[in-house]
Amino acid sequence: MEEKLIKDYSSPGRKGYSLPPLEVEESEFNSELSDYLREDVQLPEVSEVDVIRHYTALSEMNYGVDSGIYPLGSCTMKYNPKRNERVARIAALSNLHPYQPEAQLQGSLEILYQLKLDLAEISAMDEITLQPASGAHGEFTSLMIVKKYFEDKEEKRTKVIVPDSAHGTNPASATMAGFEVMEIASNERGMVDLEALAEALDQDTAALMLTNPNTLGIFEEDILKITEMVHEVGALVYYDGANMNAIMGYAKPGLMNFDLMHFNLHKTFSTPHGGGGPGSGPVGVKDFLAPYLPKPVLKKDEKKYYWDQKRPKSIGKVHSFYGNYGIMLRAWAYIKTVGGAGLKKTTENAVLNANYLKSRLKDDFELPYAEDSLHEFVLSGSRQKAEGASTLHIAKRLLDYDQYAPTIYFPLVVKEAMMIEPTETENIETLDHFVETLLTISREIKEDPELVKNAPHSTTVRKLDETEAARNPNLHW
Amino acid sequence: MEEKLIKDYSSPGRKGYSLPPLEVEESEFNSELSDYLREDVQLPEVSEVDVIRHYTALSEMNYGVDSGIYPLGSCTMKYNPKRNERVARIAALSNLHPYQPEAQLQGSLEILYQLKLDLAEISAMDEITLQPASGAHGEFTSLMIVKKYFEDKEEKRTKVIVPDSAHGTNPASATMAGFEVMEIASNERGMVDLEALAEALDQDTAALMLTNPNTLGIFEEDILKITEMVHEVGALVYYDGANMNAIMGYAKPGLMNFDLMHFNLHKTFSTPHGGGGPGSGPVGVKDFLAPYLPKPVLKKDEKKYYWDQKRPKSIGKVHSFYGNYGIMLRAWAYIKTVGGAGLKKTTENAVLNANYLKSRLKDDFELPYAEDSLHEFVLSGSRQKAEGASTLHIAKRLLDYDQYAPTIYFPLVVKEAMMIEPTETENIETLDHFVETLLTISREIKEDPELVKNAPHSTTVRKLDETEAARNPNLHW
Amino acid sequence: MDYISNTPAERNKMLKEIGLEVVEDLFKMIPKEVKADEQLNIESGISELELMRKAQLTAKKNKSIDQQISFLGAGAYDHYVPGIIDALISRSEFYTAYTPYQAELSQGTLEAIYEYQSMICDLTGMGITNASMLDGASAAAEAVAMGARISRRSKVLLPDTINPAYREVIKTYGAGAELEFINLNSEQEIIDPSLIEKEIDASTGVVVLQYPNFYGSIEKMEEISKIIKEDKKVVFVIIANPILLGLLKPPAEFGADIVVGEAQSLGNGLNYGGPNLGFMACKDDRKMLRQLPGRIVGKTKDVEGKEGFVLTLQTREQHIRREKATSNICTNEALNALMATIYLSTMGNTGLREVGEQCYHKSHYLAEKIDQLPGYEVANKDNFIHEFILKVKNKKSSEVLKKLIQQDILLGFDLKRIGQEGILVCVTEKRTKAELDKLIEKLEVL
Amino acid sequence: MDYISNTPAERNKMLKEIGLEVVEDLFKMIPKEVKADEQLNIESGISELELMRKAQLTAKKNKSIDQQISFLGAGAYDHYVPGIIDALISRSEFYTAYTPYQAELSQGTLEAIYEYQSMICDLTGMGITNASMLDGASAAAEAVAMGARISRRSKVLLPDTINPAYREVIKTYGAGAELEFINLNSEQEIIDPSLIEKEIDASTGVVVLQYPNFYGSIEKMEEISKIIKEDKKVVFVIIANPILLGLLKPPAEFGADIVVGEAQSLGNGLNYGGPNLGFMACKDDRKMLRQLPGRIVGKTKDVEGKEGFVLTLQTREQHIRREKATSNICTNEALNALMATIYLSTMGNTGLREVGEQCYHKSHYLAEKIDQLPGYEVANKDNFIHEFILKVKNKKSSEVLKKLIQQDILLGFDLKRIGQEGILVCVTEKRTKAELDKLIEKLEVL
Repeated sequence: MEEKLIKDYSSPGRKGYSLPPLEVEESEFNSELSDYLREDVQLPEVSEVDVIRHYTALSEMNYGVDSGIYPLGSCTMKYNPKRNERVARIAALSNLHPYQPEAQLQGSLEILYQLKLDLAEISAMDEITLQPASGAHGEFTSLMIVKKYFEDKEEKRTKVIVPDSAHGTNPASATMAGFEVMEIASNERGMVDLEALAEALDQDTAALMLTNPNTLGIFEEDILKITEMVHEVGALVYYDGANMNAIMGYAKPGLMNFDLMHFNLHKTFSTPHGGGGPGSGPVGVKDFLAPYLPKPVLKKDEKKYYWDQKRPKSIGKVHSFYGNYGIMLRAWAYIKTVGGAGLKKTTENAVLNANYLKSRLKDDFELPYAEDSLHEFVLSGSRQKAEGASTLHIAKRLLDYDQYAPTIYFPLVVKEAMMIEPTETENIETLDHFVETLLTISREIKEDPELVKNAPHSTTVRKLDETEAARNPNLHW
Repeated sequence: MEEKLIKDYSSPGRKGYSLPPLEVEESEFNSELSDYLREDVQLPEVSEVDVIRHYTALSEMNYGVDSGIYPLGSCTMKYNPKRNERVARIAALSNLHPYQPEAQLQGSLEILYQLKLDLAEISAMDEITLQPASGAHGEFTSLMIVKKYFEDKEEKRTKVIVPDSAHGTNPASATMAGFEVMEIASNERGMVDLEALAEALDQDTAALMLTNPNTLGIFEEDILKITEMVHEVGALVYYDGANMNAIMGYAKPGLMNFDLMHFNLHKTFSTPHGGGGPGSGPVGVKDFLAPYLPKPVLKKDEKKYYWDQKRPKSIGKVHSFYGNYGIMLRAWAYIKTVGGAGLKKTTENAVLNANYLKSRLKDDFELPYAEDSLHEFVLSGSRQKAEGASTLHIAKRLLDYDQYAPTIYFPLVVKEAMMIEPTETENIETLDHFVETLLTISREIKEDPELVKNAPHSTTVRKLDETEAARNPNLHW
Repeated sequence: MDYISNTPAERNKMLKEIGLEVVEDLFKMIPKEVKADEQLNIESGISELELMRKAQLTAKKNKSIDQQISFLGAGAYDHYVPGIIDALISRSEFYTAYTPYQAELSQGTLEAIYEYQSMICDLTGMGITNASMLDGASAAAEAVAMGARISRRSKVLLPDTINPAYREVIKTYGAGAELEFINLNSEQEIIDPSLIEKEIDASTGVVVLQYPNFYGSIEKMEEISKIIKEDKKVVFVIIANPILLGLLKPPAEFGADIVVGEAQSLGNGLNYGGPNLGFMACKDDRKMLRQLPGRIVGKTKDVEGKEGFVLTLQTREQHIRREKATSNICTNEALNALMATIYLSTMGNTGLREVGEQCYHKSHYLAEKIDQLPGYEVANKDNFIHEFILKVKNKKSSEVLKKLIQQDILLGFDLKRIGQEGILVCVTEKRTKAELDKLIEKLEVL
Repeated sequence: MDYISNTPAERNKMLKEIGLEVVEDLFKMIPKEVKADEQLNIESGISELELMRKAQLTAKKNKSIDQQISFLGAGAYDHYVPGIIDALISRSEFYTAYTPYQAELSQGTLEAIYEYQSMICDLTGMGITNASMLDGASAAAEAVAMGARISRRSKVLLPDTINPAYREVIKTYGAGAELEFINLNSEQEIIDPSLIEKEIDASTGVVVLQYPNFYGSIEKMEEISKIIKEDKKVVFVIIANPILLGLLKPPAEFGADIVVGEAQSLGNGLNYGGPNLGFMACKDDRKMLRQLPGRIVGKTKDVEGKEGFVLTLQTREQHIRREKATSNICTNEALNALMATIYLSTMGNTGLREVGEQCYHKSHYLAEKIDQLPGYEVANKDNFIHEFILKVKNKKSSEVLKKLIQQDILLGFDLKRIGQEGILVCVTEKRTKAELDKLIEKLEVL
């Protein structure tokens, strides 16, 4: 550890907090309640200075988007505008209790309603729920909607089809919703294999889960055929919105005949990832699925915005309140700032940056799928592995050059995969620098593979023993 | 350079700003004005992301109080509470124009008035001006008051006496105010030599400038005798408030018969130093000097707070407006939070920490003055210099251990001086760690002086060539 | 404004490298039929000045909690949030980072989560915690599903003293896992242990209790625990309010197998109910650990023997196990967990206890005074910690609520919303005596 | 609350190390007579919650600029401040640092100041700049003193078109340096060059002009410059508004020897007039450099040849030269300079120019419309950039100002404050057309 644990700063009696005086007389605990009082806790006792210095030091051991390129494929690590943070901290927008009367919340409800309308416009969906708190939460919500829809139609459908290139959350969400998962292989061009799909589809099929472009960054050119095939057996088609940054303003899931989808506000709409969350995963549906959305649903009449609680066909609630409102404020601020034309320009530049990187890297790293790709692409480190260092090693070596690594070993359909997504907020110098670093590493592997295999060398800790961590878990102090 | 200059990120046409639309029609520049239009400027053209990353990277090449101990003697680098920053950013306290009607500013004026009262109480002075924007500015203001006072009395007094241990700002301020400076030597105990003082004092003497405890951290035990001697020749005694953190709640300059003084809000009252400013240097005076204070002076009647502009004897203004108001807000928040008893406790702990450090270091480093000291103390690196590494080298070597260095080569009365002031916000572990590091360095000098002489080794840049910088100044890109 | 970094000249250079003429060529694989041929029907982008003005104007249509006196709780709590939390989480290395997949460049996030896990274990008395859940309700729902998986039984006892929103979410998730729920009806704000004894059987996999319960009361934890523990297969899930666990015995002492809850109260603001912070802890037991959803951070060593932190036990997770994962949870509430960690570090032992005590004493002061007023009665006056049920006699609760709103007081959560009588009133350490006395006075003259 | 880190037990341990019994023993050298025997008469400390509440309640007694429409300028300007500035200067490594005495641990501050110096040189056209001054007025005062030192002459020509607050501060400082000031009276808001020609003589050391001047007008810079330059010894000081230097010719083009001014307008908020940001630049001339007050950062190399930054030319400064220093300035406005640096980086060439243009066009739109109204006249309508003098006919200016305040409009700076007629009205890029039109409408019906 470069910085010791906060508990190691603890000194009995040291105090970092301040509370107002009690002012009222103390009430005794009656005998029954006093049985429930605990002896003590073992929290750190530290000063405010200790807390400030410790967490400042921890922050310095981290890498964020403000530190440099973050080319994690499928994560869309774009710049998080500071002004959105300011909007989310306006007291009269943030210091709100979820059970305040709606009349006191018309400003916030207006913002949420605008966000709904804009998401619907971007996706060509008809109705939106903002309740899911993450992308996977949105997936689960969507599949529960699918489930409820068929229950309502009194059809028993048990199967959900997922391509082998899908995010792991897709099959996991389907399982949580009580479906069986059937995986289908991609074809040699990295797309859905129509024959495999046809074979998989039957009367038991509830849905196909698909992202488009897929996790290889490749647009499913037969998308209309695919959605048609699924609909033909009476099943639904669900769109995983993780890759919306590839098509905003150019194409819409609704126009591709998807029936429902989720968004990731923390990817497409620039809200910060927070070291792993919070995110926000709104779900959009076509009209016929709207009755099944989680309750309540935000509505508007002539006079006011209100939460419609009377939703007899709803799947129920998926969150204590209305979802990750603070994140929605940021996404709203982003959409208002960038505007409709700006969103399209965003897409163009995200795709341009990715294609530029691909073009500059494809000679030195294997490109398993030659197909045109959009906002991200997948390389393979197979050639380098043969020379002595794997994709994992390359990733770790990148850290020595003060750059974050791409997503590695995903999608599973590519061996030694490196999935690269630069986003539109990186400039050409940063992209060139990333390319040059990867080319340097590729050269290093030829010349001195041990150097790369033993990376990282210059980080605060060197390569950590994950096997030991799992074998003898040490999960708290 | 670890991080290139912002101009080196520039790319023609890149844009990081946003402005609202013009909305109105453009007005032509008439022929005369159009002669004054410039061709172009050479500012960087960068994106918002570029700006964020560049200045984030620069910040990471800096060391602040939140990074660790900052034992700069005479600078009082204590923790800067975050809540004071929040207070200073409340829109209705900060977004105020200096020429708004006073009726719109009663809240702020109340705060300033409370601050005045508290400073008067702490110092036993009668009236306060908040206008000076730094300590040295407060010194200059004080000396102009002295000058004006004697002009008003039609006495011609040209001389200001300054001890040889004084801050350099003292003689410089006296010169700016048009006085001649006479320096007097300290005695062997590190205090004002009363005989030297007696010899210096005469009818030409306008003032003696003194800080107490002095820059050696030593309290002038003859302070009442000193002030009496000065007053006997009709001169005034000015108190340099840089060392207020040593006596708050224990002693008051007013009770020592000082006639006027300045405060450093950025030292004693925990406002941040900002990498060199802004500070705030209020001046307190005894009643008989109040007429000479800079105008306007903050007053209160039954109904309201107001700026008294009618000050016929005032020295005039020293600042465009009312001084560094934003810093005053922070100091006010600090005093309100800590309270009267807390300020005394602050002093106690500042002095305790300094004496603890002195006690632990005095065997290994020469202590030129054995006298009891308060919030700071001065060691000499002479012994170490004889062994091969000077105080400058020790200071640079400290940086390798991620700690800031003490003030060095000041006060001038001590050779190879190291002036150490830990402040009350450091805890014993941090003090012990600092001691151990200094002892380690002392050992290193014995064992491997070159290691110390070539320090720092682990900073982003190593020892920089100051001579070259001064010989061939490169002051802009 | 947009956030495109490259200039037109640079874009052309890049297009040239790719071998294309115009940027539209990048999208030529998209079939015409699905292409959006019109510009998005979203207004043009605005400048920062306009955005801030728009946001401020919109904010004026709200009335926030600090513009009135609020006694609202019912699952979202208005506790003191130390200002240093925002200062620290605003460090961009924290909030603009991703999930710490590359451990060596993410030690800050990882060490903080390890601290979070340690403090949650301390508070709950449990041996294992994950790195956070989406919110209290979904954590409870996942705990129930986990309990059913472990017990291999599908019947779940669900008392009505559990937060009604949580019960709804538990049922939504349960519909996925095809669980059967038995509702238990309370008497006098707590569950009669004999009811559990009556309902529990060989098909019962999970029993859930809330501590303190939705009404602020403490269930007969010991007694109920004894009943549950008679069948070792039954998984006992306790939903706890962590801010009170500085004062109250840890759920582990009542034999909890899984402890979950909402940790928004720990240094997180209200934010209209989100982002919140679900937490989830379980017994230190390999079988349970294998079933625990979500990320976990572990301490390990690097190649030179230096200690460090990694995401561990990832074989439970969806990106490896896919459809066999313990949960689909991926993005969690890491930044909120960091806020809770800083909160607990700042408050420490004495601070957290004092918060609990202040809540207790202030709420009891208020309840006693109101109970003495004619026309009002505190239903659970002998048993509550910081939230109580106020019953209004001879008047409609809704009328009382409405009149007080006009006087800038939010009296509490109207239990009408869940089909019951009364108002759930919450008092935190933030309420001053003057505010409590003002409410008492207003109620008296109403 | 206090900020004492050590516990009583630790304090005892430390006292023991020192060899003392009680903490009071540390102060025993203080003579009884000067000891404060009573506790400070300052209220007890309060908690953060109470502090924030107190601050918020006190703030409510104010009415800030954003709660109304403001046309106040006169030396303090309400320009757009990009939000990223506060995000960046809130990095504690910047704002909690000291003056960068240990260069190797302070490269962030030093490099930023070097950038600041570069951009100020660019804007002013001058060759040398220091690291900042306390504010515009004191910078002007120090420039005058510096000019007198260089010319070795004590007479200073001081037009009345200079900001009156600056003139006061210049005179205060001048009293210290024992300078003689000749006031020059303007006609039609600018100084007649012949007046300078008349007053300048062999004892004149300094001539000061403001650009644009206090009334927003541009002096006859070329003509005056020619007159001044006839005597090479005279030092020409120009006070400039740097935010307009994206649009206007640099003062260097008019032969300025020293350029000073207030850079609050560059990304610094209003803050009731402070902290402000004085800047000071001079010609690239060794003699001038030796006389320049304040800190200067220079680029150099480390022992390995790597470039880096240091405070340089410190032999001018008080901590080395003491009474012979060029100034006593020590603490300056470093953080404000950082804000200006970030501002200029963000705005860039086109942004800064657009700000100037928007100010020009919006203020001229307003001035033209008002000038057309009966009862009002714009005095300097042919010559102003973003500030103009509005004269009110048949009414008292103060009445107009007062009535508009009641309608949430601050029309401007009442020139009565300096004994003149009229109102100084300032329009920045922040004012919207709707706001301008509202003012026009109100003035019309007044």
